[in-house]
Amino acid sequence: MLKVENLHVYYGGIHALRGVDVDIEQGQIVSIIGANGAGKSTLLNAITGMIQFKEGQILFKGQSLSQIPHKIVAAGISQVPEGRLIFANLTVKDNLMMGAYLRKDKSGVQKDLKKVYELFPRMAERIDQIAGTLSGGEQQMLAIGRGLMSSPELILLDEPSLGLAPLLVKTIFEIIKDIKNMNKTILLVEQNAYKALSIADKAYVLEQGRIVKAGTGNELIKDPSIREAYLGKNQKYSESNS
Amino acid sequence: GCTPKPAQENTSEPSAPEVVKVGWIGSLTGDQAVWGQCELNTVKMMFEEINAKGGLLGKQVEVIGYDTRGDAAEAVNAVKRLTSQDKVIAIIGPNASGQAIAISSVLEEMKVPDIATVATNPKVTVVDGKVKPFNFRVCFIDPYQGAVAAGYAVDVLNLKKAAILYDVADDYSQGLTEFFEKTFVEKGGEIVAKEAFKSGDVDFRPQLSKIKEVNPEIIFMPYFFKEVALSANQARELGMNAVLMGGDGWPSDVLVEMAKDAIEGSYIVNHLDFNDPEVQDFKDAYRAKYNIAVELNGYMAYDAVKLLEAAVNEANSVDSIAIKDALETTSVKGITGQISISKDTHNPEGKDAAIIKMVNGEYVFQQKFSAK
Amino acid sequence: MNWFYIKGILILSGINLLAVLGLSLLTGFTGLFSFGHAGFMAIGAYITAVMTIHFHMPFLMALGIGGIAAALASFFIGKLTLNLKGDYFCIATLGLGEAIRLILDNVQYFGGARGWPGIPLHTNLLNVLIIDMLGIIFLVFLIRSRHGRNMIAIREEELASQIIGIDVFRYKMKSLMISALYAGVAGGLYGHYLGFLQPKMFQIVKSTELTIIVIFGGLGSISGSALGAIILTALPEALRSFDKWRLVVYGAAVIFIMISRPQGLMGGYELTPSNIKHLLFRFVKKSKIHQDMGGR
Amino acid sequence: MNILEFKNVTKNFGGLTAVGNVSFEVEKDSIFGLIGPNGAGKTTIFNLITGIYKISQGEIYFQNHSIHGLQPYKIAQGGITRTFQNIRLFKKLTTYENILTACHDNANYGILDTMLRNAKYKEQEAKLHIKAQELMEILGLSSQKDIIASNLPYGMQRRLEIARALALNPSLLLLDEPAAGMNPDETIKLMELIKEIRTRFGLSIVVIEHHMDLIMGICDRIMVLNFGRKLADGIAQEIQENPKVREAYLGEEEEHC
Amino acid sequence: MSAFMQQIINGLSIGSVYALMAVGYSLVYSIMNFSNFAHGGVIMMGAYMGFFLITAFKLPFLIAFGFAGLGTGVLALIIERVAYSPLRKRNAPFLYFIISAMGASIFLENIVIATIGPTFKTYPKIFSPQPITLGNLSLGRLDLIMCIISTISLAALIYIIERTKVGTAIRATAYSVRASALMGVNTDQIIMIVFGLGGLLGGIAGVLFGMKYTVYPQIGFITMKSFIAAVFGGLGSLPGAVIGSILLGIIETLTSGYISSQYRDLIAFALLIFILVVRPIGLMGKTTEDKA
Ligand SMILES: Nc1ncnc2c1ncn2[C@@H]1O[C@H](COP(=O)(O)OP(=O)(O)OP(=O)(O)O)[C@@H](O)[C@H]1O
Ligand SMILES: Nc1ncnc2c1ncn2[C@@H]1O[C@H](COP(=O)(O)OP(=O)(O)OP(=O)(O)O)[C@@H](O)[C@H]1O
Ligand SMILES: CC(C)C[C@H](N)C(=O)O
Ligand SMILES: [Mg+2]
Ligand SMILES: [Mg+2]
Repeated sequence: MLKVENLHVYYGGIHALRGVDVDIEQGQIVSIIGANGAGKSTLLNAITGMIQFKEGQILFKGQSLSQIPHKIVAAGISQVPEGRLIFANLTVKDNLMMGAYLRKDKSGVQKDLKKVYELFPRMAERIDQIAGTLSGGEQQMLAIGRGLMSSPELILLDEPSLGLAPLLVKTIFEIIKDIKNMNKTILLVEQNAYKALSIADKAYVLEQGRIVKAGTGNELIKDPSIREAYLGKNQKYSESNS
Repeated sequence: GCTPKPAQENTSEPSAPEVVKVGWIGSLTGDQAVWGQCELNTVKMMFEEINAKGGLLGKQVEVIGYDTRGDAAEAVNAVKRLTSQDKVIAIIGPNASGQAIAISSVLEEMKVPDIATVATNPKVTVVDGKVKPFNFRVCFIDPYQGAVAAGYAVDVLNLKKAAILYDVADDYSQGLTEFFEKTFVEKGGEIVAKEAFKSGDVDFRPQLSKIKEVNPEIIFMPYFFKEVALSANQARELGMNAVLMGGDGWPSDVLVEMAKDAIEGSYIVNHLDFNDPEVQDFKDAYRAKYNIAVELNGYMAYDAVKLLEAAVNEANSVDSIAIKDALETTSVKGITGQISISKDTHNPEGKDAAIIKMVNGEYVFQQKFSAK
Repeated sequence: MNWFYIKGILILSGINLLAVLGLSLLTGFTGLFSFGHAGFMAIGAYITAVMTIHFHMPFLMALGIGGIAAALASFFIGKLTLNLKGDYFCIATLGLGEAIRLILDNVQYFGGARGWPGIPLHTNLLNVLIIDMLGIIFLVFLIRSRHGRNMIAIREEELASQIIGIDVFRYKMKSLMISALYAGVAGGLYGHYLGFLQPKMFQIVKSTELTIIVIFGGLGSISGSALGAIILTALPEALRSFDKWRLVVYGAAVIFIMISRPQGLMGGYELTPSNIKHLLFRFVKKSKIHQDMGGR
Repeated sequence: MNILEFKNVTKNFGGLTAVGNVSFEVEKDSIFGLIGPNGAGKTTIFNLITGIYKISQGEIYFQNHSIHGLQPYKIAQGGITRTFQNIRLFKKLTTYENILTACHDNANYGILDTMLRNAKYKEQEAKLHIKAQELMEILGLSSQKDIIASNLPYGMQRRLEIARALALNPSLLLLDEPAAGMNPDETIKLMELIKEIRTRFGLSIVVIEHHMDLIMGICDRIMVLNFGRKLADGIAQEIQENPKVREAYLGEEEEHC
Repeated sequence: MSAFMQQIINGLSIGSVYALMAVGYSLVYSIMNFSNFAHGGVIMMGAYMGFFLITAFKLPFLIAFGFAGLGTGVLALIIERVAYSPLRKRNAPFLYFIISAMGASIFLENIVIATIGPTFKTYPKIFSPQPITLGNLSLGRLDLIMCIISTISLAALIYIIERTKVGTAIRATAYSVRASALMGVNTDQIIMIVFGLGGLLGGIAGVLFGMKYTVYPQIGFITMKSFIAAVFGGLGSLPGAVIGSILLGIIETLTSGYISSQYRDLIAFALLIFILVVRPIGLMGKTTEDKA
């Protein structure tokens, strides 16, 4: 469904992505793991047109993808960005409605709105709160909810569990599975590598702007070098709870 | 070397006619641009005529005009450029006192005379009793104009209760106000209200409403025609019917266009009578050339050029210092009256003011009037 | 070009530069945007003139007093307004700048709106240059000290500045007072250059002119301010022969430079001695090569 | 001895009680964990301590002195600093400049000294420089010295926030989700780091985190907040076994793989 | 008493002029977060367009009015394209926008001086200059019209911004262009809408201003007052801009009427600063408490 080929991204002199290839099939969950600064967010931003790239290409459903953000959204790709980027000056409800900005099916929007409120009851309680005053985790819920509102075919999640309480982290991964069950495609970037790998159909390891490993989620979990570098030793909670 | 070089000696070669330069400064941009552009137009037109008639002492004249944006520091720069780089023999302008005062030190240093057009502040030519050697002008001064206005109001119109509305941020307006008030009170009149606004304002109703309460017989409005038109209209809207009076900031076709009815019956202290047969030629020529009516400054610039021409002829030289010396004694018949410069003040002495009344949207000459 | 004329432009650039340096500290380094600096210049100009004319004080001393008077005025103004944020502060300064002018218009002791001629012509290229040099050196020293760093921190992130123990209000005050001091001295020089003072000279236009120079030169760059002051004072002179089209071209030039170099001329970079050495070194090396080639 | 005491502190936002009648003590030299569901009021507690929010009711004592109504900078100078959940670095300054700026309180030369560039200025500036270098080394930021803060990867930005806070020689350090955005491996390194700086600088630390490994691994005491109220408090084991905490926050244990 | 009432009417009349200008200005401010000093130039151009459409092209008033609004809308878009959009693309800080705007306003003012000329122009009398009189009080017809028009445009704007989808997108874009783009918003288009609307309002203000007073190249200077009024009313709040304008008008009038016209601006400013000291976000500004 989405094919990234030989992608190079530069920030001025910094060569952040050095020829990345990623292949995502319809209905899959694809996870990308990697250390801080590996270039994970850069990859997602390049796909959604938030960063312009000079070399390589991105194909969506076999066609070359535009580099203009709103056209990409219209094509059916949405992103839950790192650092949330919620509209701090709008109310919770308006934030969610912004997610559905391009949608024309009013009833569908209402249905999805209800679903978001079900997933995050806290959002329902705070419909009219100005989003900037939400707590960090509440903002994260809002960002995810907003991403769901656009009802995309492909959703890119950049560290969705960041700043969420353990219980909620579980919920988030449940939601990701739910989304998949709706026959949607997910590209997931997560620090919580264990969880990310365990739900992934396919996973990539990104190091210093290069894909160094790829495989199914299970293969990678078992890979000792991955365990060493990303899963941590003697980690009780990261493998179980959070 | 930073010693100023005197103007080139005249080593006449008959084959190529020599060119001398005359400078002009004033506002071509900014809110005073109306007056500046008219002056520069006039000066250029006059010298074209002079050149056509053979030039100054046989030399062709090139006019170099620089914009000052109405800013004193810019005026200083412009005069520095005119005197040092362009090497003009004399300068005409500027059209406001602030700039005319600021340039005098440069004039003195470079020894080039300047003839101001409508800079009416006394300090343009005289400070602390001392006359500035290189500053001259062709207009009468604020104290005189203020006194004429007050004198005419009390002595001729017999109006004893006056209100003043003035522009507190404008030097010209403050000057006229001061001297109008002084003379008016000396002559036994009473100033019942004195209200101010600030340059750029367009609404004067608060001040006018206040003036209305004290019911003056005459309102003195010493400022420029845009504000005059607006304030006169607003005064009438508020139901005030006092006589209005103003100075040389008033005369303009635009004033009539904007406030014909409101200023009906008002009095203006002016430099000349626009209907004087002698000025018609100039008026028509200007309109023919520029397709726009000449403003008051045009007449003053006309006289400044006339004065300069006379001085050059009298000095029989285009040397700046010689011109300056000649200016001190020159007397010439200008369009606004006889211009006889006084050696002690560098002002034109004995120039009567022309009192104008607005009748049916026309500037109708009443009489010549002089203070005291 | 004639030296007499150029000298005049240089003196005016130097005076503008001094005011711009002050404003640069406030706007470029502390992040406060003022529209009232012409007001501080006015205070400096009039007080300095009073000192030289009525108290027969030596010029440099009078300049100092003029500067201090402006700084004092800014202290009271700052007390009232420094807690305001962004444009609110900007408007407050605009209002106060205009208020200062309005008072001067009304004070007949100083000649009111009609102005004050006959101020001795003490300003010359030498004293302007020396004062500018001192102004630059002091500003550089300040910026590279903990005081300057604290001001920059406030510009970057006010809340975080508080959390690392910076007394934001006090540092804003320091910055404002120093910048008013600069403006005041610049005003003193200005009056004694023109020999004439009039409140009209210190309109909002003057304030915005200073701000344009600071941003044009590059926020947070002292050498940018210096370059900006010289270029933008000289530009209108260069455009003189355009007469009524002059400001049209000026306006277009301002836009053009902002959009083609949106970080300003220097954009936060400085011409430091080491940078210059670097440049010179390269230049020397190049010319050496040239010489070598020529020798052969 | 207690370095920080909360006595019946309440903070309301309009109708919402973000923190309701909360009391607790932080012992000197200890690491104190603050956990709870999203929106429980943890960050608000930090904002109250650092003077960014004014308390509605109650009293906060730092080293036995009330800090009620003090300006944030005063509190910081008094020895409490923090990091922010939503990173707030001096974005356009480099790593080094961020830290150096924060060192300012270690010097006391005045503006006159800078004008003269006298010995006092030079000595103290040199000291500040050394201090900044040292902090960069401790936090592993030396290789990023000249990188503009906003271009640092997320994890590095968090470290830089800690370095900047330490520059003030605080006696109480508040960390708001320092491990957010770090992977488990990096989190472990961060745990070591926190322990190290505690001993090295003789600090007391309050840390908010959702990474239970970190909290359970390093905290001497833990308090759990829920809906602005205290739900539990105790040592790690007590908290883990507390059914109310499990229900509201941790969730039931999953089977291992 | 009637004198006092008259002064209040005077104040309302001046205030509604400020308000009409402030609405367009404030709209752009609330979205773009910078003071669009070119707005004064746009208003001035509106006044000239209206004037020439009525006098030279002999168009009926309402049509001229419409075309002038359209013209300034386009002008505002051009300014956006030329002077701001390149800055936006590079994420320049707001100060640069302000300088660019100042450049634009210098340009506009002087291009009028250089081409059309510096003299003032007067609109033909369309409404009777005879005021409506109530006993001793008089109220200009044009004042009334201006009041009505500012109210209508304010209401329309508030409706658009608060109630419509485009409005939400406008507010979202105001906060973050980046995030809005991620939602599928064509942010360029939104910004064009905002500037176009702002220009349209500027044109309306310009024509009415020109009719009430006169047309001249320095009209833009008056917008300084509306800028002050908008700040005073609370930046970014449209009703704030209007209320601030009306209040500023009344304060100014009462000051010249009852305290001192010489020191009017001084006292008015002192009052404004006093209010800002007490309430640093203006009358209706939103508190954006910094949440750590
Ligand atoms: N705007 C920018 N300008 C310059 N360099 C940048 C910029 N954004 C990111 N970088 C650099 O690009 C590299 C990749 O950054 P990226 O944000 O993609 O990493 P990441 O894998 O998402 O890390 P994290 O886990 O911290 O989110 C890093 O070295 C970072 O410093
Ligand atoms: N300035 C404010 N105005 C209104 N409500 C606020 C404000 N600040 C915080 N709140 C609310 O107070 C509650 C507590 O917020 P706080 O930021 O302290 O949560 P938290 O415990 O840090 O959560 P998280 O783990 O998600 O960061 C939240 O519901 C939040 O929406
Ligand atoms: C144009 C003028 C009437 C100028 C005025 N007389 C002055 O001295 O400034
Ligand atoms: Mg990332
Ligand atoms: Mg929090």
